[in-house]
Amino acid sequence: MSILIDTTTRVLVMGATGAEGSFWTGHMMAMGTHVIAAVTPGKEGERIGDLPVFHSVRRAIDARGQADAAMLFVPPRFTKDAVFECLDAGIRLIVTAADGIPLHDALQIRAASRERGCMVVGGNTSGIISPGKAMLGMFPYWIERVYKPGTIGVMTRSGSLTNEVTSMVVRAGFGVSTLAGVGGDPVPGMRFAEVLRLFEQDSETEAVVMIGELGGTMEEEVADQLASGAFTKPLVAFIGGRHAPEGKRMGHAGAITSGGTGGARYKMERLRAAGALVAERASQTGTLLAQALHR
Amino acid sequence: MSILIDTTTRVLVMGATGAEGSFWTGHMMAMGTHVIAAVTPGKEGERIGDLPVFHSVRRAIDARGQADAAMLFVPPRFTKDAVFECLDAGIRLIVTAADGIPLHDALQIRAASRERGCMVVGGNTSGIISPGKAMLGMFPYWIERVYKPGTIGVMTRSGSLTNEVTSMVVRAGFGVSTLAGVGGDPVPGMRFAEVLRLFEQDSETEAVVMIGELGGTMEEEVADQLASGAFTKPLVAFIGGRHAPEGKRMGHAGAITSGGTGGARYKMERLRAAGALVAERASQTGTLLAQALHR
Amino acid sequence: MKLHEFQAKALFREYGIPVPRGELAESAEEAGSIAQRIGMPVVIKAQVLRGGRGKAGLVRRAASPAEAIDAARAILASDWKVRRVLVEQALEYERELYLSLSPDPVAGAHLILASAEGGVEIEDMARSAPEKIQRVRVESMRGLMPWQARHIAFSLGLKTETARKVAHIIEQLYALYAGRDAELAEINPLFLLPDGSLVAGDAKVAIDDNALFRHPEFSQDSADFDSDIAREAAAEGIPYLQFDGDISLMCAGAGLTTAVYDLVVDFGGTVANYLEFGGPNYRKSVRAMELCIRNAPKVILIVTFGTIARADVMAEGIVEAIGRLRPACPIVTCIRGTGEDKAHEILRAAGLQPLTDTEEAVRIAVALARQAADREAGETGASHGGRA
Amino acid sequence: MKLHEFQAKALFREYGIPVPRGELAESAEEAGSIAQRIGMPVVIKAQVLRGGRGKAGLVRRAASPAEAIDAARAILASDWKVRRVLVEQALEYERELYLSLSPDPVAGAHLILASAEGGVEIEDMARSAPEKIQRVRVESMRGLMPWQARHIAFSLGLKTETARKVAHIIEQLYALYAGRDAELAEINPLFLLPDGSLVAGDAKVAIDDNALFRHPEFSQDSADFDSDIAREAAAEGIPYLQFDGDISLMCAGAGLTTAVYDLVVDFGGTVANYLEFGGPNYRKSVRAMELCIRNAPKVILIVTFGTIARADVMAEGIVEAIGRLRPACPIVTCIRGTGEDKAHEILRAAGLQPLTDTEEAVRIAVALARQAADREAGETGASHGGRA
Repeated sequence: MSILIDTTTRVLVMGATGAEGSFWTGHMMAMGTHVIAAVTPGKEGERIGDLPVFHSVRRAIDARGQADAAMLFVPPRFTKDAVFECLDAGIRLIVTAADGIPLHDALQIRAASRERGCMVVGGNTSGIISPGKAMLGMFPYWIERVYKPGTIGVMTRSGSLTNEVTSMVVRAGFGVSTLAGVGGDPVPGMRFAEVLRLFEQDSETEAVVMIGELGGTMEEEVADQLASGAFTKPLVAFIGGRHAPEGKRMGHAGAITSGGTGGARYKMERLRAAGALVAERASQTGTLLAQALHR
Repeated sequence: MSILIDTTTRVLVMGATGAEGSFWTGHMMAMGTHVIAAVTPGKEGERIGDLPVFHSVRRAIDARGQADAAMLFVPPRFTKDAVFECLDAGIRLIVTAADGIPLHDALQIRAASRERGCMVVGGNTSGIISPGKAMLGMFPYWIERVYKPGTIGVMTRSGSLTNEVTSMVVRAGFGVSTLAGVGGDPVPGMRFAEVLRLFEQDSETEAVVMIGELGGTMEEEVADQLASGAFTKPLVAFIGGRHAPEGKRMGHAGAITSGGTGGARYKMERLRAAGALVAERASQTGTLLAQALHR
Repeated sequence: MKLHEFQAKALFREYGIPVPRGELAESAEEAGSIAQRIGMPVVIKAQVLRGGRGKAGLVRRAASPAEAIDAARAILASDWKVRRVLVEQALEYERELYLSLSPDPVAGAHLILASAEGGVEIEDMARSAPEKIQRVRVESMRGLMPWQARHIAFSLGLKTETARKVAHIIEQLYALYAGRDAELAEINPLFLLPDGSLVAGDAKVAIDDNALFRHPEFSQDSADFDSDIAREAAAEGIPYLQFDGDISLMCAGAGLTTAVYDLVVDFGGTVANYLEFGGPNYRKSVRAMELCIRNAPKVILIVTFGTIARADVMAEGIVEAIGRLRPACPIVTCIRGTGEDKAHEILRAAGLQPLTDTEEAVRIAVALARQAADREAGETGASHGGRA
Repeated sequence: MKLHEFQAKALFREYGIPVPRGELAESAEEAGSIAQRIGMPVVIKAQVLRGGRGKAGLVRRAASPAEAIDAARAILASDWKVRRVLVEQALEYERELYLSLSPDPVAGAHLILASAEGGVEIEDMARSAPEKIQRVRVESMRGLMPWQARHIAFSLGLKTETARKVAHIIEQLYALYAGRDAELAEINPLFLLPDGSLVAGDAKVAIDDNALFRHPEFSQDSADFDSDIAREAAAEGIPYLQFDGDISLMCAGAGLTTAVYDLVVDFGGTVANYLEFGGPNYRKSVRAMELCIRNAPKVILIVTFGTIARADVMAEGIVEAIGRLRPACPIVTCIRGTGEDKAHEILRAAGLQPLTDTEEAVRIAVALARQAADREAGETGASHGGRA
């Protein structure tokens, strides 16, 4: 099976009664995702299509059985509470789309998920998708053009840029096993290194594309992983922000450097030294992938 | 070996530089306890006899090697912090003598020690002693009269009463393998049931004397343990407060009942029904023990 | 430290938990004028810490200021020694709910209990209809999460808007409980009014004595003690309980004192007071005996078995106390533990018999108390007939 | 949101962290009279958010009010656009320490860094002498424990009394950092004075923008923006960065915009501004283009590849913006994603060429900017000689 999700993953959606939440919940289901319940306090008894709504995660699980994963369309200031509601209910994979989670909340989310061995993907992410199987998040419905099923694992900090890069991957004749958006925040719940560990073990993934950018240390951690031999498949990396001026936040909250570390160039050097194929420009991704897989 | 401590247990003492702390630390060492360091912030470089003092637990361990246990002579309002300092340093057995730990602090201590699988004994306890081997706490130096080495495990919520009861045990010809004072607080860090589990596994313990009292549910938990067959050795119990009026706190913070549960009589009935030998009066303890062990 | 209802309700106000309009009165007249100001009908409630005031007729409804005065007068005149009454608007309600926060010692957590059927004792409901009680455990390191308050509120089967209000009250009650180191915070009943609003009908809050140093805003009120002696003992840090029997217990160690109490009752005696002068108080023999004597006991029974509390020091103190206080009643001593040989010498030198067996000491004390009672009965000419 | 030194020091005062006496001045004269009041010597410090003010000569010492006036005048006249200076007593110190709190994203914790050798950049010290830095990780759910503050303070090799004070300052700095949702709280240097007291020489505090809703006391000060346009963009919620090049980026998606920025520079162009109108702002084409035009760019480059941000909606907005704003410069569009076929129709109908390849779009934009520059150069008679 693919990493993180597949057709059997039992999914609960929080915030599915809002306009955006209900649109994407419908789309998730249309793509084959096995959504078992929606949770919105005060709306128990209502339905979204066939989907029953419950007051709380615990009530949803009591009625519908345990959920494997949760998709959160919940505003940033309520995200910490929603994540803990899911963690406390024993849900082991949580994806949160919220853009703007307070930093200290994000740190607590990260700490709690690590402590319990659970995975929280995001915030500020489009989510995760295993094309042809399941989706937790908001990926295009013109999906076949950029998210064709295949054997390339993709992990990314971006949204639009991922559409751009992945379309290159598809144009080069490849498809995607799973795409995991770890999000653009300075404190993502799940880090590249953790996704990569799953890709390493995934028999359906032949190679991985990482779409990184300046700021933080996630790409450096991946370089360490490669250097230590913990990841053995080909890795193609694209790192945005090569020319970003120091001290400026480039859009994503996490895309900022100071004091010389965390720069895109530094990351690229570390990755190259560790054996990754590093694209200077997004357009090179497909070529490098073909080269890596000897096609 | 005895439960919890023996001659090889490496012990660190916090608050050993105070008058009471230094007296009992000296006594602990005189009884064979392997004390490796004392911790008092601001006193690093000083010595208590041969014992070096350090600013913090971590600094003590860095200098002297890992400690197995810690004895805390620390005032109640600083006890939570001291316990966490020990837990964070990986110390797995902590005894705290403090009488008057705030309830909410005690709850956090209990939660943290459970989460980490560590044991915090107390507060409001004389501590633990394995006569002839080691002591963490404050037991009489005229010890041979009431704490002769032997094969009876003792667990208790009291201090003076324990001297009384244990002297009966010795008078009846028995001795003590380990005595564990869980303390008189409403939220002890370690509960009777947890001590009993250790006595069950201890080859040096033939039978157990429990000195309980009204209030709380610790004695009921022991009754459950007996009833379920989880404890298979003879258990003699004495429960104080048979005539205590409802709603009055009988000395110990934990010795209070309300609403009919937790009364001494109820506990005695539960224990008898589960197979314990229950003394009406402390003086019967020795006789019941002899009866249980067929001597 | 238990708070009075009016104190607990002041805290509720501080934390935004709605309470009925109400004021405290110390006289029947004051109660009348408060009733006038608040508007009819009102409830007059005795401010006492003992349970069972309802059954004792100490909570009364009044439909007019005159009725309020009568009700308050009756309550203030009861043998419960009521000093103050709370005069509160009487609310018409649709439903009574229950909410509480208390510790869970096994888990090291806090426990929220809630029920859509309040107004009864929660212990009774826990036995008779446990399924009507919702429970949520709050991790003590993490504190209450908003989802927990919502989950419990929405599981009570209330309307959405009511459930939201209950969730808010749970959050506020937790804030009070955690912020003030409470060992209990209970709203029973929590009234649901016809207009959909929620109001705390009663308020029970107890603050952890061991955490009072963090909350200088609370001070033990003199009305909260069983007696003046109890108040003085508390000021001295000496554990003390007032009873009305014959034998003053002056012992060291909570567990031992409790066991001695049991033996006194077993052997047919009665206790005048429970007093511990062990632990940090073992040098306070004089003060301890002074407090005991105030009860005019028939016997003072001293039992100790101390480790840190040295027997010789206590014995010296006892001898000094006898010299200074010259108690009218006999004194029975059973002092053991650290320094006991020296202690026994000291006692013997003062003409006391140093016993070493607790049961023997209690039997002697009970016998002496009985002799004294018989003597008194003889002196007053009354007969105790049946007593042996 | 970075705070100015004077704002951070006001917070320090609130949390009981000692700071030098000082006041804020908006003119040289005011600086002089503050210096008079405080007493000599003083330090005059530019209140700017950019780093490196020391090296730029924007921190000056003055031994008299007259010197203070001169120093303030020089600072206020610099090309750093300084609006305010902090006039502070200049302290004689024995030693400079370092303290900071910042997040540890991998552990989901907070990190305390401390050194007995402050006054230098911590990053430099981390490279050159990492053993001089003490680190303690603070669990984010539990918060700082007092023992952690003590351990780190006592591990700095200071005297006992000094270490106790450092421990206290660590606790207070953590209280500020946690209580105000800071992403950084730093004291560098922390002066140790000859009398043994500790005073924060500088103060760096940045508040998490995402948590400002919990802290209404902070408001973005107009002086904190690179430009008026940046301030207006922030008010609109549009991510914006001011540069001084030729090409206005009007893109959707942070990652994509950053990648386009890289390509512009790769291909020899320069950026006038970074602007994102994706995400929640994808209906704000008119406002976005208005902001771009204010930079008088030589080209507006629009690149999108949206999922939720619908291409057709953005295209419509762009056409409307062009109609209303009539930009003087050419516009390059590369709009893809949800609804792109319709978007391309809309653009074509408005006379725009819908590109679909990002690199091609950037190359065209760079070429157009160069043509415009060459044209301007020709018009003004200046020659760009070497440029191809």
